[in-house]
Amino acid sequence: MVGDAGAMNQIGPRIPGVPFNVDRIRQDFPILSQSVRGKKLVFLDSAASAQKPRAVIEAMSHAMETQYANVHRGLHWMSERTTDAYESVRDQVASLLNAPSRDEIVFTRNTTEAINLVAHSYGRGVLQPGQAVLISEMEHHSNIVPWQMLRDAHGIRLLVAPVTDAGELDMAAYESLLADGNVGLVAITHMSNVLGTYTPAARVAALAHRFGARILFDGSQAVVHRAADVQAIDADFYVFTGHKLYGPTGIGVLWARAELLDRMPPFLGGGDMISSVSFEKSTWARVPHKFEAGTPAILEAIGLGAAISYVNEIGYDAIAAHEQSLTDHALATLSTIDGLYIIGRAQDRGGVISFTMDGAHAHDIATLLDRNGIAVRAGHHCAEPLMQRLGLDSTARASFALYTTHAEIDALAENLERVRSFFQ
Amino acid sequence: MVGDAGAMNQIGPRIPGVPFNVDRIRQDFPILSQSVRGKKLVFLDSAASAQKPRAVIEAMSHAMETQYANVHRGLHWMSERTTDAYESVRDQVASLLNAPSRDEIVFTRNTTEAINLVAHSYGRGVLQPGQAVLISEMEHHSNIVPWQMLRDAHGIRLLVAPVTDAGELDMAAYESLLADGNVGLVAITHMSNVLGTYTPAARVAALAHRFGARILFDGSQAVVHRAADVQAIDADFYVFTGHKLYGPTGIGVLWARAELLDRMPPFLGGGDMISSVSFEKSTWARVPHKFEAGTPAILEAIGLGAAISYVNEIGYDAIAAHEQSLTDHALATLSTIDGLYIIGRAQDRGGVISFTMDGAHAHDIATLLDRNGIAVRAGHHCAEPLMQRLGLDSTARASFALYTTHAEIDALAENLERVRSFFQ
Amino acid sequence: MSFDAVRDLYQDVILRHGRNPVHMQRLEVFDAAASGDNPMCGDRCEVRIQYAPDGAVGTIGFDARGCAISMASADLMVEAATGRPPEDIRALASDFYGLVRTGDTASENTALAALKPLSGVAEYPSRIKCATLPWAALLAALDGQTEASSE
Amino acid sequence: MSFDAVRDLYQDVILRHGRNPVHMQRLEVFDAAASGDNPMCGDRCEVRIQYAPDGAVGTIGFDARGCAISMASADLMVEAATGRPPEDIRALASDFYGLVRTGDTASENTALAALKPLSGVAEYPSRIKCATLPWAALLAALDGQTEASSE
Ligand SMILES: Cc1ncc(COP(=O)(O)O)c(C=O)c1O
Ligand SMILES: Cc1ncc(COP(=O)(O)O)c(C=O)c1O
Repeated sequence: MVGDAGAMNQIGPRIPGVPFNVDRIRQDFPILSQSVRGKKLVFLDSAASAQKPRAVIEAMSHAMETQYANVHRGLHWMSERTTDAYESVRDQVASLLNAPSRDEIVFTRNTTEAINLVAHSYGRGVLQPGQAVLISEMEHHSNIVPWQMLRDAHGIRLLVAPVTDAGELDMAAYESLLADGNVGLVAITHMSNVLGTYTPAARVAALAHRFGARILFDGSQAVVHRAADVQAIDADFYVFTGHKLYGPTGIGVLWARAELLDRMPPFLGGGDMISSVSFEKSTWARVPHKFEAGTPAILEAIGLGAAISYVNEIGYDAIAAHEQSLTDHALATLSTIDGLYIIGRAQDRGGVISFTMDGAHAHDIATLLDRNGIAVRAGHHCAEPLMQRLGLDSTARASFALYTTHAEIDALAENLERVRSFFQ
Repeated sequence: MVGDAGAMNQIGPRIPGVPFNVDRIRQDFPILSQSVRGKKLVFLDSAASAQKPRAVIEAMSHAMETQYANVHRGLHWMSERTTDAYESVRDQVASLLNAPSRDEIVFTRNTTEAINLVAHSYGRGVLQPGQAVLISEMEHHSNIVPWQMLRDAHGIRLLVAPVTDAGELDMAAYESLLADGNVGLVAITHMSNVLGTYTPAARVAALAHRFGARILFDGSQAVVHRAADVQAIDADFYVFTGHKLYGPTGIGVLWARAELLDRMPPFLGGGDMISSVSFEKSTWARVPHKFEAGTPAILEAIGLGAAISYVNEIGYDAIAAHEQSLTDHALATLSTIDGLYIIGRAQDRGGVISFTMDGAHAHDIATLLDRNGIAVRAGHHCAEPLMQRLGLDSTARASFALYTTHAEIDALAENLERVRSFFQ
Repeated sequence: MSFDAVRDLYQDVILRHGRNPVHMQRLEVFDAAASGDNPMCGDRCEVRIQYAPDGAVGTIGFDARGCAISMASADLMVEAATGRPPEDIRALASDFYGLVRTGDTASENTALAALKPLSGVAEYPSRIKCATLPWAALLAALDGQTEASSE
Repeated sequence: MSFDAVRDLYQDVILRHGRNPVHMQRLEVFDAAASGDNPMCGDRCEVRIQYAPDGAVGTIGFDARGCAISMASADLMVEAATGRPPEDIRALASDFYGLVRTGDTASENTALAALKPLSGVAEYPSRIKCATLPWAALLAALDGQTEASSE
């Protein structure tokens, strides 16, 4: 079922088996030919949000132009077809994550809402006061704040596994926190949005399970760069956000084991998530609908479906190989720049590179680069506690996508040299 | 500030002052020229979700093709421009609702999430156990279930104001519930999605305030057909959903008085809604950002902005006049059909008409009409308690939009005659 | 404009059974009963059964509100299922589900013939539940449950 | 490729003050102090002041971490504000906010001249807060608050 909808709407589909050609791929992304401040756009901020291929843009336009109505509740043709389109993306996502069942896929607005859903529903509905939630030092705020709110509202303890100086999860410390901690749930990133570090997901999950804890992976970054397989890593919850995976904003995904979803009380109440309503008492629809209150992000799901098709057509193997090569090149090139420090040197890392520079604040670096059309991010990257751990206020961050080129990395390096002399 | 973004992107903008011309307007909606089951589409299900004008489709495509990045956190050009585009829609919405301040506009996924936000945050954070929330018998499930969940979690009482046989709010009963009830919050629809009834919002709000209650209006339907003015009706909360107002899915609005938003604790935690984060304690951003956790529905806000511009260009006066004429015509025409019963006969009503027919179940009506390209809805319309009140299991419902024509209503009537003979 | 095209769905036999369901009756004495709900539209169907001494389903009655499709389906179901042992009914139900989902059947079950008029529902995906609602209630009753789980 | 184009923002005076802020010092004795945060980026600025006997702001010191713009702005602020009565400083701040938001000013306040090098920030909306951060802290201190509210 995967691929059909997107393939249909896609302009200039790649021929399967044809080798990865980044120039061809860039033609699928209209925005990449834009200029910024008179310079050709070099977009190295994909970890914040990725650009969208024409297939995604077209899929959404096409739906609005030819086949749109509200879903689930309509008996007429437009509603039936739109329901089919929306629901078929559930199949695509299930297949993307290798989930055992499509009914385990819940659509949310983004990663943030997905984690909040788990924090509210599993957190208050299943976890008991006194139990702990264990996160790591390298989490995004989205995987910190919901647990703090749960701690303060529900009496959960919040434990934090440290990261090593190399920017990897400290496995020994992680294990001893699990051993001592009465941990009900581990919630941890699958790939850091600051350091590029991949967590060894299968080992981390096995340890959590050995100590009786469930485990949630924040796959916001990971799922963009490598295939994620929730069964292979033995996850209990897996979340990601559509806009980083070349899809539109407004759509995210929570996957959870069916038996967990079944035990979880609903989060938001309203239309579509009910089985019956009376003023005295309402009963809930079966999962996943129990967790999708109100009119869902129909067009955004359709856009996400097209994005998944697009990624599948290129293939994760090709994407990972291309991005690995970019990352190696970037690490090598940036290392030669005097006074530039790359933050984190994990063994297993992807194309997200944070750095600082002597005498130049991250903000100033970003502004100077922007002046030449190069978009990087600067700041704490929604990971303030990690910044504290690293003794930093902010970093500049360049991040890569399947459309990034080696030449763009060279342009970055060249301009960073100029930044250095500018501030010297 | 209103209107600019949408106007720029719009194909074939109407000349201001040119009289309302439904044929011209229909050309703005590509889907309206589609066929369904070999027949020309007659879309009379806009109350469930409206079709999208080209201006909306183009605004979203245009953003993805030329100007897109994540908002708020970026220092580079694409991020700054996208932030401007996103934030300027807040101004547009504030102006649409005549809100005193743009900072009172919170973006949500839809009406349902907006009401859940209030139920969680104002409900648990401000309302006290023992206080009551007062709703009406004609609410959508989205304005029932969140309050039931609050009742069950927080010890709030749920009171229900009856509707009269004509399908209007029973004002005397409403007043006496307020007088007796220790009501903290009234949550009531501004226009029924089943009966088409408008509630007399200013009177309803004045009564609530007289008895010390705050009032939330569910404007999902109302804001589509008439200008809503939160200051004129003296509302405390007003919510609506983008996809019914000719905008995309995935975006909704909560407006609330600044002093209420300030008192409300945050609902979802994560990126963008914080001021600072440490593992011990986080502090919240100022409103409205406090309530917008994670990457927002950027593209959808941009689409909503284009929809609001579109509506403003046509003008609520013209829209209301056109729809009033459609509604009068429909009521007159449908009344002549033997054995057809129009449900509700409120004095003040809009273009949403529910009906039943002797010998023909609503489902069968909808399927037969669909066979001839006419889309109507059948069922309980997410208002089961209202159905119980009316002694009905379901109704068929035809609903009108600014693109609906008198000829479409004639086609509906003609086909309903056929349905009648078919089942006789 | 006419409705000839929907004759595939609303065949005469369906219109007849839909209008006047012969077996719509509440059994006052019964061995098992279960209800099914179609939450989307408010359709409801309660099925009551009496077992014969040999364990077959001797009598079936139903009480329902709903559309022509669900009423006709309930009525035809009673005709097709009465007198059969539970395992036959389960097999028949499974064939019937296949029929209404695909519009066709490879089954050689002769009891299915009487249900074939409902095959047109496959063209109208949102109506399939209308046709299967009474069957869901019957199967639940056979399983000793009182509520059919809404699939 | 060069950065000549950013000279509008990073004028020499800014680079100089950004690199070596002359007035970055923590006053050990002070009458009022307030901090400002730029949560987006982790910039922070604390301003301490001593009042002169006539009620004017006699001495200002700041302790900050941040980008060249915010450091330079803090340093230039101290030069522009020292010795002035609070109401003058408030007026100057208001003129300065206008300057960095619009890139220009109609004000005839002569004290503003020294701050003009920061006007280029108007071209970079996300950097305006960097320039206003120290002023927000100073105004908070004048108001007897300890934290500048992040606008
Ligand atoms: C009156 C009313 N309230 C609430 C809603 C819920 O809107 P949404 O599903 O977009 O949250 C609707 C429409 O479905 C409605 O008509
Ligand atoms: C690791 C990680 N987690 C969570 C998020 C939050 O995603 P969103 O803002 O789409 O909810 C992000 C990105 O912002 C991220 O990189």
